[in-house]
Amino acid sequence: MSGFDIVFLFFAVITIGSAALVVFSKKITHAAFALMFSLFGVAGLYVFLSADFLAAVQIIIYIGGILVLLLFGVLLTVKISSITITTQSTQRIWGAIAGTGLFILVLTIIIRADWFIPEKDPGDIYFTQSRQIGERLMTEYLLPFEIASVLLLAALIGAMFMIRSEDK
Amino acid sequence: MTLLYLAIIIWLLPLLTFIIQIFFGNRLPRKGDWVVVGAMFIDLALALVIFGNVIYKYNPDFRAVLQFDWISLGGQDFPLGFVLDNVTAVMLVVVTLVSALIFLYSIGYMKGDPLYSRYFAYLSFFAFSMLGVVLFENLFGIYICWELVGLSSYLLIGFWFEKDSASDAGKKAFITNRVGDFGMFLGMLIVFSALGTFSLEGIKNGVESGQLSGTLLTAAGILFFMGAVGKSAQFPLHVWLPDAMEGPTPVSALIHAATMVAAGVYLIVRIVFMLTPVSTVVIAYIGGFTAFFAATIALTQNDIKRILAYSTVSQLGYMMLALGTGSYAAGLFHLMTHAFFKALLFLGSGSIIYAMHHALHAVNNDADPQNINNMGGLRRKMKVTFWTYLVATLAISGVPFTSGFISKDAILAGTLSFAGRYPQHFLLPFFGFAAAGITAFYMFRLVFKTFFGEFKISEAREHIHESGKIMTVPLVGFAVFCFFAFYTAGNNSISLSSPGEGWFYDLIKPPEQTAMTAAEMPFSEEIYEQEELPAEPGASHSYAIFLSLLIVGAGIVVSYRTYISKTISAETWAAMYPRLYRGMYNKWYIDEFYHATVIKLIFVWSALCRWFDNVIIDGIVNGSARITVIFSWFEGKFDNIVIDGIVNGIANATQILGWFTRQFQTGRIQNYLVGFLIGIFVIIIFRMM
Amino acid sequence: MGFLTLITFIPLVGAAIITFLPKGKIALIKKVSVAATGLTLLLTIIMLLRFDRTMPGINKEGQFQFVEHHKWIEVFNIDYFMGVDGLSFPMILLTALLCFLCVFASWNIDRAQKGYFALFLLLETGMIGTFCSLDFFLFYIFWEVMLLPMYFLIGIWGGPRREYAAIKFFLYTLFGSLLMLLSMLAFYFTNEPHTFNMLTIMQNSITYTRTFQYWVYIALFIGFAIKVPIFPFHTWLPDAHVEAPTPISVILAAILLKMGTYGLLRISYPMLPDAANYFAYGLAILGLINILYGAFAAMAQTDLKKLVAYSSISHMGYVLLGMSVFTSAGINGAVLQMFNHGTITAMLFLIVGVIYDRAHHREISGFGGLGSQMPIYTGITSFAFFASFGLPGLSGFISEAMVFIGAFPVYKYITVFAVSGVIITAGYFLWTLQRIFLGKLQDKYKTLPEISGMEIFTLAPLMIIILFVGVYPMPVLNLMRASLNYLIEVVHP
Amino acid sequence: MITLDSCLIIGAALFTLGFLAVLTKRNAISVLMGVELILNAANINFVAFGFFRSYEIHGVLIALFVIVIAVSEAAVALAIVLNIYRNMRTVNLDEVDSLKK
Repeated sequence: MSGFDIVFLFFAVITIGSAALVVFSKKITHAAFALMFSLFGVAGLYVFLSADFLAAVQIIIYIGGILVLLLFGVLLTVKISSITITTQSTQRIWGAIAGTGLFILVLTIIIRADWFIPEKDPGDIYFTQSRQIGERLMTEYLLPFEIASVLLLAALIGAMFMIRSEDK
Repeated sequence: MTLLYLAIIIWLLPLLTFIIQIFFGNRLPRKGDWVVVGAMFIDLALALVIFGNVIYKYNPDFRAVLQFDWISLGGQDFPLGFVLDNVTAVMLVVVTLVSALIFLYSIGYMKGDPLYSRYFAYLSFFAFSMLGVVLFENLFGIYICWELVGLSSYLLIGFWFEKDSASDAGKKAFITNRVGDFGMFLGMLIVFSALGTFSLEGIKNGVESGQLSGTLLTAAGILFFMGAVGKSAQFPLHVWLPDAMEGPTPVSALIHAATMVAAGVYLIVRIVFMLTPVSTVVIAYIGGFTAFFAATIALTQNDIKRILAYSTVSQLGYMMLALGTGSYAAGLFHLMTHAFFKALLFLGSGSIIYAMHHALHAVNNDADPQNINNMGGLRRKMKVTFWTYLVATLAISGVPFTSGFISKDAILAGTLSFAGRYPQHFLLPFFGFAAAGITAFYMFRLVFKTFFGEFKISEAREHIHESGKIMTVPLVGFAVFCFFAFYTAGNNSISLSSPGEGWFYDLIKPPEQTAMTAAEMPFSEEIYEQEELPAEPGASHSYAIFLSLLIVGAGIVVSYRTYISKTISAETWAAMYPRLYRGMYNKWYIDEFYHATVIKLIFVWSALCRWFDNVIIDGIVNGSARITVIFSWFEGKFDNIVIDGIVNGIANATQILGWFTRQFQTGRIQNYLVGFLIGIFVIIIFRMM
Repeated sequence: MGFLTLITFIPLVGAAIITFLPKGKIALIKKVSVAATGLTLLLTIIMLLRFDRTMPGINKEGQFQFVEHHKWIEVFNIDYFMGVDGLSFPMILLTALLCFLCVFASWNIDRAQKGYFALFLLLETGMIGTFCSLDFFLFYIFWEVMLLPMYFLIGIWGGPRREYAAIKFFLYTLFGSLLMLLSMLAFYFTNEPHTFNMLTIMQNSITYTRTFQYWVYIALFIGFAIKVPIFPFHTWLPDAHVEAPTPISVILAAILLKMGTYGLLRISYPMLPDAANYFAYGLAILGLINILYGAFAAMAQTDLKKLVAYSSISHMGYVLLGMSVFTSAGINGAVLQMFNHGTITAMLFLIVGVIYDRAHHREISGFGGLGSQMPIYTGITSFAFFASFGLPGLSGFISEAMVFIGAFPVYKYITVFAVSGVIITAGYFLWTLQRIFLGKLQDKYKTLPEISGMEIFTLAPLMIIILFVGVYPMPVLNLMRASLNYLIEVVHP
Repeated sequence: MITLDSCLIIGAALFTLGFLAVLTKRNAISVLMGVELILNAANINFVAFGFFRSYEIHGVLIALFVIVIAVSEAAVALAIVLNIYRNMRTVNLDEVDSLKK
């Protein structure tokens, strides 16, 4: 087990452990912070998969954006009276069964499948990703890129429209 | 060929004036009458140019034809064509001359009419279509103009459309003509289906080569004659013509006396080569009978225009008789002379009616201005009218030195020689001579009652005046043409009695009567001899002159003794044969007969059709709908008791099941998701096993 | 995009635009309608200029013009297949022209204009599409598209008995459509590989058995006979005509009736030649019945519009008679009669609309003497009546004469009787003319206004066409004769 | 250690946990967190496949777009949650069961 592996394992543990905390913690604020760690762990994993740009994006957008958004959501929707902001669970038994079943199922598929992995020449892919991503976005992925921008705009306007105060 | 183009210009000029008149007539000065009349005089001049050329050429075989494509279907073609030969040239002059003078007369007669400009538009249209009938070389073209002539006749008869009698008469004229045209069209269909052409030249070739012969050819000939019967008001389709007198008098003169009604005769002249012996005999009998029959009716009528109308029918019968007995040229000749003197008679009557109308109007007397019993002694007041009228009467009666004498004489001679060869047809000359006598009688009756004696409505006497110059000039013009010399002038001589040597007979030769020679005469085989058939008045001529003079003279004398010297009383005669008199007076009840049979039948039948539609067919449709409704009512009952029982049972079961399953519907998506996952597992497990 | 797609769908676009316009902007709605129909007419005229008069079409794709052939629903072998030949093009021309004029005739529609014009344009799409389609499935779709707006246009904007008339119309034609659908499927499954392509079906016509041909012919025939309408399937027509608003009567009589005979010529004849020959005599007899029955029934009518409706039945009889004989003159005359009847009967219905707008009734006996009050209107009406009873020099005569000329050598006695129908026709038209326009004017009509400029505008083009075709019919015959002569070759070699 | 399988297993675990959160949480915002987890699991898979299976960076790019979608989804979903809260004074999903009626 090399140092790389240890770090990798570390990130994996952080990711999954925090995710488990998200699911099982009673308090929603705890869950939110656990989610932060989990996402951070995913960012770490991205680095290992040589997706450095993506890792940066993950941290900036997920942790800086989405998580903050979620926290705002939490704060805006809790009743002022209830100081302990809890998040209870329902249908635990069925959920547990279904969850376990799902996990087993996916695991079986992963292990049983014979993933074809071509011979790899890890030459140039490590250091020129940002540039490549930029080029690809402006050429090959231009259409999805534009669509994504329209989608963002629509989501922005839609969200603002929905939460506007009805009184005015 | 240049002449033919000239003729086409003659044809199109009235169309142009018609268009001008219908669209701009009311805006032109004098409502545009000068346009129409002027154009007609130009037409006359052009026609005279053509006629002069024809006379100059003096060639019986002169013939110019212009063919052009009209409809072409790739397989079947329908070209049209114009023809200019001697017959056409003569007809052109007749039509344009009569038209021009009558148009001129109309300016006076129609003065002040609210629809003055439209009247002239219609007149132009009539001239256009009539000239078309004359000029077309093609049966299809002739048919087109033939119907258009009928249309203009319809429009002009019904010109004073606010009078019910006028609009009735117009309708009657058109529909009666349509009946005739129906026959003519069928004749065209027969000809076309056998020969594939409508061109007269082509048909002639076809008949000569025997492609169309026998019964079919006879049928075609008779059917064409049916068209002529309609247009020329022959028995039994003569009923429209007397009614047509509801139109303005110049119209009666132009259309219903001189030109249009003669179109039937002209048509027979054109297709004479396709007449078989049977069809000629049919033509002769119908013509002869009509001549006689109409004359008897004219005897007792009192309306001045109706007398003339029946006399027209009778004279047209003469022409048909001539054509039927083989006197081809004589028939056409009589057409021409008749056109002039009959137009003159009508215009004279118009002048009388005009004067009467104004006189009666002045004294507020509502007596009928057309009834001859209200007239009398007009010769002193209306000198020009009287003298011209008298000339025309002499002509129509067939007094020597008039045009009518030579033409009628030629016809009578023809019938005599025909009967001489086929004694079984003795009735034909009988009809002819009898009609001649009666004609002389009733025409002089008319003259005596109108112009002699005393005026019957004394208070209006002072108001009777001769008509204006614009009306009397045409009268004089026509009167001139009642003298024989115009017609008998030959190459270098003028014959007193016989037209035989005149230019007319030189130029207008009967065609070799191909159908007659090609076919067998079925009912007189032993007498029939081929070379004799082109029957022209020959040896029987002088005999005919003598006989006709005798009969005509008798007619005039009897008339004189009845109405002037009063030695014979018409009333006594009428009382002696009341049935005969009533029959004549009521036109032999032909109209009533038609009303009771044909027209009634059509109305009943159409009402029946309507009833059938509304009751039977709609009944079936609506009935089937009703049956469906009733059926569905029963079905509804059945439903309520039986089906509903089952259905309700099922519904109850469903309800219970629904209550059970509703327990699973929590409204929570999360529950659903779990269910969904479990479902997936179950499926996968099943698949794996 | 080809011409045919454009002319078919421009009205639909117009209809879509109208549905998005606010209800109150009536002037704008009318403008859009005029623009849509006018553009269609313009394109049709451009097509007319580019139309090759020598290409026969009928059953060869290469001989069609303005062809658009794309795969549409590949699973069922359905194509988007459009093209015109000499048979369909005159009808398209007629449709485009009449729709354009009828928009103006609809100017006085006084309620729910938005829906009216939208449905009207939808109707135009249906009609033009039907004439353009060469794929049976597409044909059927357009055929149905046509049916629905008609139902609403009669049922909502019609006269007092509109519901009855609309439902009668709908059920009759739906019944016809059903039979057509069955026949269509019969063709589809008989052909191997299964196809809706009309031309393929025609080219395979020799492989169909006689029994198959007869049965399918009868089914199709009933479907089309209802549209024509052929006795005894005709009673929807007087009701629908009388109740429909004027422009819709015009469209109904001038174009929808032609769908029936067009269908027979386009579908029944080339697809089922044996049956067409076998049933020709029956068709001629039905034509004769139509001519005489329609004429007699028209004579007995008291409602002017009903009279015109029955005269349509009578006139369509000439088309049937001409179609039943496979001669050049007969079939050319029949299609020319379709075209002429379209223009003439359109005129007649517009004319009836004019008087109905003024006097608010159509009882013939209620009028009299209008000739002195409305001289221009009288002149135009006389013109239309004369054209309708076949006065030479006007278009109706040419086509009737050609039909008779074509039919006589084949069916002598039938033709003789048919020609006598011309007398009856003249009789009832003249009688009507007399009862409405001649005689003394009644006092209550002394204030009736003369026909307006807009109304003359809708009538004048038709008058010009009628007169022109009556004097020189070759421009129209040129369009169709190559196709029709070839059709005879195909059906009756 | 860094193999495709291990990455996929991490993804699977993350996915299952996210799914569990969606299934069992009462609070709508917690459910949203679960959705985020699921999306991250998907992203890991994309990137892992992209890394191990090709020289190209399609995986990364698709992951980028997934992030974009996640952002918009989060924004819209939160707006909905706020709306629900405003109308029903609760964000507990088992109390929001108007689908039942």
